[in-house]
Amino acid sequence: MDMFRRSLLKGVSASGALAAALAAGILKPTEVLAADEWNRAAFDSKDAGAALKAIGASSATDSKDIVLTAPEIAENGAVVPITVLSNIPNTISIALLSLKNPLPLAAAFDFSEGAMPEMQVRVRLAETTAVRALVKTADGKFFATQKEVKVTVGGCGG
Amino acid sequence: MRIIIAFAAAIAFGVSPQLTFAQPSPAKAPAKVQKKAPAAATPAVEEPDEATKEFEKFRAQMEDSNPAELFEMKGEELWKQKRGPKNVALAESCDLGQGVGVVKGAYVGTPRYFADADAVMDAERRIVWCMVEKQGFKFDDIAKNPFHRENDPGAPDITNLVTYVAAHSKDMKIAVPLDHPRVHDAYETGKEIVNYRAGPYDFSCNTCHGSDGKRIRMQNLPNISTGKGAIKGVQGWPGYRMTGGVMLTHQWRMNDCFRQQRFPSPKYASDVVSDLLTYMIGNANGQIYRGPGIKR
Amino acid sequence: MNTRKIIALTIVAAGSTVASLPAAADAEHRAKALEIIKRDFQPRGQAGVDRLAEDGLQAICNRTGNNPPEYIAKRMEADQLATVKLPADGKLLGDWKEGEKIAQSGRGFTWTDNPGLPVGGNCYNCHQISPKELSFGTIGPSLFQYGKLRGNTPDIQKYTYSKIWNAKGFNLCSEMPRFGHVGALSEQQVGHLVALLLDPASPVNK
Amino acid sequence: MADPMKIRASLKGDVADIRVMMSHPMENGQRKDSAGNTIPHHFIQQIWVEVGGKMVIQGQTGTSISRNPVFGFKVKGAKAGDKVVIKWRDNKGETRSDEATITA
Repeated sequence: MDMFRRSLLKGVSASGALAAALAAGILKPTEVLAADEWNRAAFDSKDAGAALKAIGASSATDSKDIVLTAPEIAENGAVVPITVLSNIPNTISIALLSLKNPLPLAAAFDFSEGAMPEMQVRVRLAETTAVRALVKTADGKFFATQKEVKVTVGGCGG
Repeated sequence: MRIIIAFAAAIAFGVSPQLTFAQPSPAKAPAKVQKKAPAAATPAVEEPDEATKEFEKFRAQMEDSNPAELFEMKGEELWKQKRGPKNVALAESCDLGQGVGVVKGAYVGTPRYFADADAVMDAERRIVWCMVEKQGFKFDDIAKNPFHRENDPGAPDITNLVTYVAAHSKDMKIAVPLDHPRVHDAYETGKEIVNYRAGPYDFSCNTCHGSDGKRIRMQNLPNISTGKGAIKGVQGWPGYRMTGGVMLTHQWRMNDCFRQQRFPSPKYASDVVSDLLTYMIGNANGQIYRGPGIKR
Repeated sequence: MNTRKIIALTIVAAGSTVASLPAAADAEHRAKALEIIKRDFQPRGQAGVDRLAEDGLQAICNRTGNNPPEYIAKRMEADQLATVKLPADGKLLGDWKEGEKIAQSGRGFTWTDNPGLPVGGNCYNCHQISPKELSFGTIGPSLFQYGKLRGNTPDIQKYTYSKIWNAKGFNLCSEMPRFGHVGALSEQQVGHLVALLLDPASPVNK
Repeated sequence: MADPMKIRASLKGDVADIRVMMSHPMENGQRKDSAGNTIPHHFIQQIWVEVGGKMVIQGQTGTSISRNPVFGFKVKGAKAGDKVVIKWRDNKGETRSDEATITA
């Protein structure tokens, strides 16, 4: 995994690092969600299903071991604080989607080298929507949970 | 309607909105919610309900990492850099009332009287004065677009500077020197400005902010004539506004109140705003200022 | 035109009485405040500095802490009431659904409002009205069940219409704007609001 | 050049609590300017977090992330004095890298 250091420290092109990692057998292609190349197909998907498919997660098992903390009512849709914490062993990636946003996939993070499978983010929500947290484990399985967030002032328009 | 809600939010910040639309499940509904339900028009009640508590939990998280700090960082740089036609740093030339270059406690110590300017000035106005007098910037250039607008690439320098200075009064007591005759004078004048009804809707500041327990839409309106209300009008400014992601100062808040009052625009960094702020902040004297805030 | 004359008259009336009024306000600071207000504003958008000038009613309310002596209040209230313009067709009750839309809108008269667009009634900013709208203000009294409590009689219709047109006709220093009088709302729009409050079919009276 | 990030990293036990605030408009391509023209996309797409010389977190983000983004992470096994380096890259290819030291 320390192949990736170069992408940060030396500015080596990220895709190069990924290719090297893949070639060296350090990474399997399915191993992480947020590897180097920005996943245009996933982030440009207009519905959550397509976005999930684009990150290889067409199906996921519901899990109570994912702790998704989001306000029941967002003070302002422009800034909704969300925390996702996975208690599922060998979690390597977490993704977050807001199902009713024009482009549902908000973020995907990969964790390694001591990084705990937990992330705090702040997202925009266009309207009242379910937010869905997706977890990927090292053996390529997907788990998910979701929560409804009520939005009174939307955060996407002008 | 959306605009109004957003606005009201800004007016009434620091007071938790009453989320009556958040219907708690019957099993969980606290007794007092049920009790007051029929009298829906009763003014906002102070004790927090479940929704408000939930709100505050996330608010604490938001405040813990407030993007206002990004503006504060820029402000610090601007304060320390040699700038302007005179190539002078504010840190080596600007006295905000606590000594040249001293920012600690400056925000909670203003408005105050500045002999060199022969005027009572709030913190923002004083920094503008320093930029003009010490650094040689042109007042009109600063006053042209003094507030952060949504599509601007960043906040104006003055906003960053105010945020930096305000952050250095965090957790300090508000101490407007009202015993100074000129400050007292500004306070009394400010009180009259607050009372003044005019414009197409006959509004004064007091129409919304002159009595306790009032709400505009869902937003509680602080009564700025009381200590308890005035601090609510002071707290959280300058504030990072989630809507638009802009950093806005207390001067902006006053400016926008006049807009809603259907008045014309107060001139930037003028007496009418300083006096108004002297009245409101003076009424909050002795209370703790929590530093730059976050607004919805 | 008519309106203008009445304002002019009230100013004259006010002028003759101001001197004898109790000084509710600190005269010196009041004078200073007026001077500063005159100096420290600039026109922006549709909001000109002419808006800062008090009309007679505002002057009286400002000088008496919104509590003018009764003899002045009564006389000026009558003047204000006389400004109410009833619809030409005599129909005071419009469409409550239109009224609800007007009540919801808070647009109009600020320097960011387009002066060409219709002005809203701002009603929910201050009043509870339809039980379906939970985001309502409390600056004014609740109007929920307004018609149910009062009945939908011609007198109540006329009173309600007049109150919206010019609230100062009933309470000189009321916080409520004079929506018809200042040209914010038309006869027809006020009629829609009357319907929102009085029509038995309106959710207000359900 | 992009404005600096604000990074806070403090240790609780052997877990570093890392918070980062980024100065970025995160334009989602849906807003209009005052003239009515759509403001083009401008948003952070990738984020890298390195602690004590090891890449620990890599992220990808879309237009649903709020303006002036804030992220929080936890990293186990970190020590006081370890360096935290965070870098982002946006859709215009602009990048910014900042660092902080983990405090006890």
